[in-house]
Amino acid sequence: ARKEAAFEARIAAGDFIEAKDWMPEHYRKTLVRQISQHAHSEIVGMLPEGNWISRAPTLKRKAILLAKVQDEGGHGLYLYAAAETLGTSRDQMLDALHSGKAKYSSIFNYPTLTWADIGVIGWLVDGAAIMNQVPLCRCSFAPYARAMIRVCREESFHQRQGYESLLVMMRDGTEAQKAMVQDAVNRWWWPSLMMFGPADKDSSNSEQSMRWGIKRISNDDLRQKFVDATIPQAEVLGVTVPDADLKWNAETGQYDFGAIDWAEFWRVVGGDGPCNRERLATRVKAWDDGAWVREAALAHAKKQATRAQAA
Amino acid sequence: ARKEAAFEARIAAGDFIEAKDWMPEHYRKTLVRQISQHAHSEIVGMLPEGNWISRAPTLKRKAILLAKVQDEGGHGLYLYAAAETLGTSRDQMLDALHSGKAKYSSIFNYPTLTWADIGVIGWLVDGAAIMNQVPLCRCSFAPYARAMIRVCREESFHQRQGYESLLVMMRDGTEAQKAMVQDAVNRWWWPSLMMFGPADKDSSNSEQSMRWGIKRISNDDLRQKFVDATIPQAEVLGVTVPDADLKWNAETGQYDFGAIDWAEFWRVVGGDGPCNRERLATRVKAWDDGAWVREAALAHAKKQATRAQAA
Amino acid sequence: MSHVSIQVGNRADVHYLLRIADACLILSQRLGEWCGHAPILEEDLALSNMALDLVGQARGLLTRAGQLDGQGFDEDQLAFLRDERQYFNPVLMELPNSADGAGRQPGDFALTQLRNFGVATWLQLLWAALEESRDVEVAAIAAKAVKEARYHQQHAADWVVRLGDGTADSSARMQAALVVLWPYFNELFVDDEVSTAAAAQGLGPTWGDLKSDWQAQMDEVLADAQLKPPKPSAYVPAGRLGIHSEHLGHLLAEMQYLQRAYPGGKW
Amino acid sequence: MSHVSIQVGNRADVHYLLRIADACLILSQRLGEWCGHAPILEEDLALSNMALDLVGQARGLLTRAGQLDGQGFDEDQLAFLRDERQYFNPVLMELPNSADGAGRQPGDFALTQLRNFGVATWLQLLWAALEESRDVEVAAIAAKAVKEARYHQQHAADWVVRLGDGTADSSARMQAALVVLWPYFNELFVDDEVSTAAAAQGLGPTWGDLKSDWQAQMDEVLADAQLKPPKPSAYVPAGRLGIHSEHLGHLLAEMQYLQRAYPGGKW
Repeated sequence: ARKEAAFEARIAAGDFIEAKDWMPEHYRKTLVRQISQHAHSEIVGMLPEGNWISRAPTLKRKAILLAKVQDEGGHGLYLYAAAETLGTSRDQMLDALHSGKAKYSSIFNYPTLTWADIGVIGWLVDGAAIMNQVPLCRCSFAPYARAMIRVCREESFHQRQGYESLLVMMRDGTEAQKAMVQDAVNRWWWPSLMMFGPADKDSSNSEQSMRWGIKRISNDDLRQKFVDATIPQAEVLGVTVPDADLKWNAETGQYDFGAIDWAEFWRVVGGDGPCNRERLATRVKAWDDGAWVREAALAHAKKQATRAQAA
Repeated sequence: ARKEAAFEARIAAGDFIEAKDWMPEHYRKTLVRQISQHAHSEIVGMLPEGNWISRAPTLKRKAILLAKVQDEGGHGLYLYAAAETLGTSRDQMLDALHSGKAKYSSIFNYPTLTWADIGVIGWLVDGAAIMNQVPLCRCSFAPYARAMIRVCREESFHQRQGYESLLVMMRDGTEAQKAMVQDAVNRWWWPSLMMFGPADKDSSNSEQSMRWGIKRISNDDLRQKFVDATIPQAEVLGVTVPDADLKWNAETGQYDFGAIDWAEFWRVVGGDGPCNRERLATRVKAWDDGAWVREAALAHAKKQATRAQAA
Repeated sequence: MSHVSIQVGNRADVHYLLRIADACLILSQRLGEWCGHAPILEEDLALSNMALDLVGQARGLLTRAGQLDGQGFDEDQLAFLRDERQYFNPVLMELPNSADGAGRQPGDFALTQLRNFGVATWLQLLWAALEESRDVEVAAIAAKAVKEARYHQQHAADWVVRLGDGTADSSARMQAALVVLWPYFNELFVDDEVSTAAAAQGLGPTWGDLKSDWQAQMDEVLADAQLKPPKPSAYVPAGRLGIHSEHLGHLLAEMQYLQRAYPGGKW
Repeated sequence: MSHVSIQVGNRADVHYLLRIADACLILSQRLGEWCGHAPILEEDLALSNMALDLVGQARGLLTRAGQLDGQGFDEDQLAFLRDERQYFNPVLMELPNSADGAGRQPGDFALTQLRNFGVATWLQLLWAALEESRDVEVAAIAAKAVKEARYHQQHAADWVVRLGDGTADSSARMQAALVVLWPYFNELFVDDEVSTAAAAQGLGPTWGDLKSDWQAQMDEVLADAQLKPPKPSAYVPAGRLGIHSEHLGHLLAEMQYLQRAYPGGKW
């Protein structure tokens, strides 16, 4: 209890906690859950984008997409590493993903139906992710904060690339391309707003996380910031968002926006989204089909070690 | 020996042999080999054409191709049935195919690279097949002869359809389509000529088969007939065949044509053609992957029989 | 024929017919992938034959939809030159032949037969209702198609029972396929303004009209096959609104390739 | 950018460069299929990274080939608007990631790594030779690419040894992959007028020039991996003459789809 008090005092003072420091079990568990969920999101997120690698329309766009998906895998790698400092293993975390115990970001349960989806994911989905993640760069757990600094830098780059690719289509493209972009925005807008999680009044984990300095800004505040930042970008782009209730509120200096379909949110989070089954099945299949490779690598390493000893 | 003499006399008299009739073991074996090889060719032949079902350029052409491939499967079915009258089973024959003991027509070891290949296979490959098969309608073994009558009727239909599809492209198509047709003819011409088998002087099985009335016309004679029938069709079509030595011989009333690359023929027959490994692997995989289906069908039939007995 | 993408208009009757036509067209495309890869030769024939029947049905309805749309589109323009979001088949039809989405060939025979059974049961009821259509062209197409669909249904039902009540392995495969396909069947019976308008004008039934008969026939065969219907899923795909799975795009890339790559071609 | 198919001329230097560019492009396309499906996350990264390097190499060479061809074709026109018979990669590159041709994903990791090793060994020797090219643009591309190819070679070699000398199962898979790929390696070293002309003008080595070094490096790693080279095959694929396997057409249908379906698009 003395340790706990000292810990709370450090948090209150704005200190950063390192992996070797003492921490309450619930703080540790909360972080493992959050960091591994974030890591899982990165690797599941490779699937909807990977779906378009074979069909990227130019070699430049193919290269950008390959680099981006690779970055996401990289984020997964160092997020798993950050979680491992808390005493779990990557295999344990993957096990939790594959058995359905661990979650990943629900946004990846929507399909990428056209090439414009790739640009819109960069713009809106990465944009929302950054909005969520920038505060995490000041998270009280230092390894996570350090990982997030790097992640955010790369995500910003992806977000700009996504936006730029849409800009090319909207400015210089054909009518068919413009329609494709608008359609993608229509499909991704609401799911992007849902990425900030339930409304504050319905958010169960938030309060403790705020107190511990894991979370710094509330879901609804982040969502509002996102809308305010994004609508002007939509105007530059020349697309609309599918919300009849959206309008500038001169009084608050913010955009008012329509009601989110929370039934859809909970349905998709709960497993009944368009791609839930397939995303998980794909990851499980990749893992299961790769078992022989991992076994062989282990067997070879043992042989090598034995030989080295014998020599 | 008396039976053998009687059999030879019947053959000499032009009689047809039925499955229940006595026949020499070698006659039986020769027929099983030839009929099963023919059946195997039909089912392996479904693969190069099946390769284009998903990409047929119009719904009419897709329907024609589906119907054609289905006919080929049907030919396979009744050829296997004809061979079964000689005391072998379909499973035994498939076993021989899958283990590499039995052959199939070497023409199917070439790939279908463009849509025009589908038309050219109809025109040249089916054309050559008919030329080979029409004499078999008078084969001394009656079940085979009867099967061949039906096969030839359908093959003629396919041959006309293939030729017609080429005619549409050559008459009404774009330059790119015409080039595609000519390219396909260039690739399939020589392999089609090879379908008649080795030159008579190198053909080991022919003599006995001729005597027994299984084979009625020699390889070289059939090949010449094919060239003579096909060149005028090529002229109507507006394509050339890739043979600098081809010319009309007014003396013989036939076309002289260039030397066949027998080294290629033997290489492909021997297993080193472009698709040999894949064709066989595909058939074996289909068979192996389908084992559980066949087992389940058997298990269900047994259950049904038991239930019927109990009732 | 031009190669530029086309867009159909908003007429309810056109959309109603395209939803059926595309269902036939896209399932036909999937079934064609089996050709040469089936577990027994008889099934190479049966699956190709069903693909062929479905293409024929699609051709009739596409032609009719093109006439009603009034922009002069023929069956091939409608089949090959729409963009993905303009295909209106239920998502069920475009799912790959194997549940995990991997592997074009040979695919999962259990899933293939179960889908065929579900679709043929639906089509058989639909065609029977469409025989009464006020649109005589549609009624004529339906009169021919209903016989085909009955045969498809019987053939697939035999396999569903054979595999469901076969070995332990085949039964597990069928049950797994049932779990995968179950939510996608939902879409067959969801009504909206398109189907209610079609019913109102006597073009054909609402989708919901077919549900109880479908369910009854399904239940009977599943019972014979000793298969357990999974729990209902809250997911309702929206392929009929042009919102598909990630699989359709790959299927269309192949299907449309020649039309796209050889503009102005005559075939 | 227009969407109509293009044809390159007959210059030997253009064909020589396209044979290399297409090798990089098509293998890159195959490696991209692994993304999200690899046995370990590190390989999702490594295979995507190799795909990315190969795309970069292809872009440089396509651009240069377009300049020499003189018809004004840029990298994208060359990558996306040729017909199948105008792609000049060795057939090796277009083979699916799994030996039996079935299953886009995840594919056979043994075959993938063995092919990567064979190709990277070849490219590493080729780029080293091309650093001496009289064509300064090609030499500059080669100077960057040779480092990438060395890394690819090392990475793939590690896997070939690890899997070849791993478990009985992994060793059998590697040996099976070796049997499948063996005849396709033949094509890498077959000379004709294109490569001899390129050598004569100082553009680059003949293909045959690279054979003995390739064989030596291959033999060494196969020995470390305890794998037995199969008997030589008499089959020599002719992808460099534009005669491909049945796999390339399907790959191109996907790869070219957007360019074909959105004529005049800006991306």
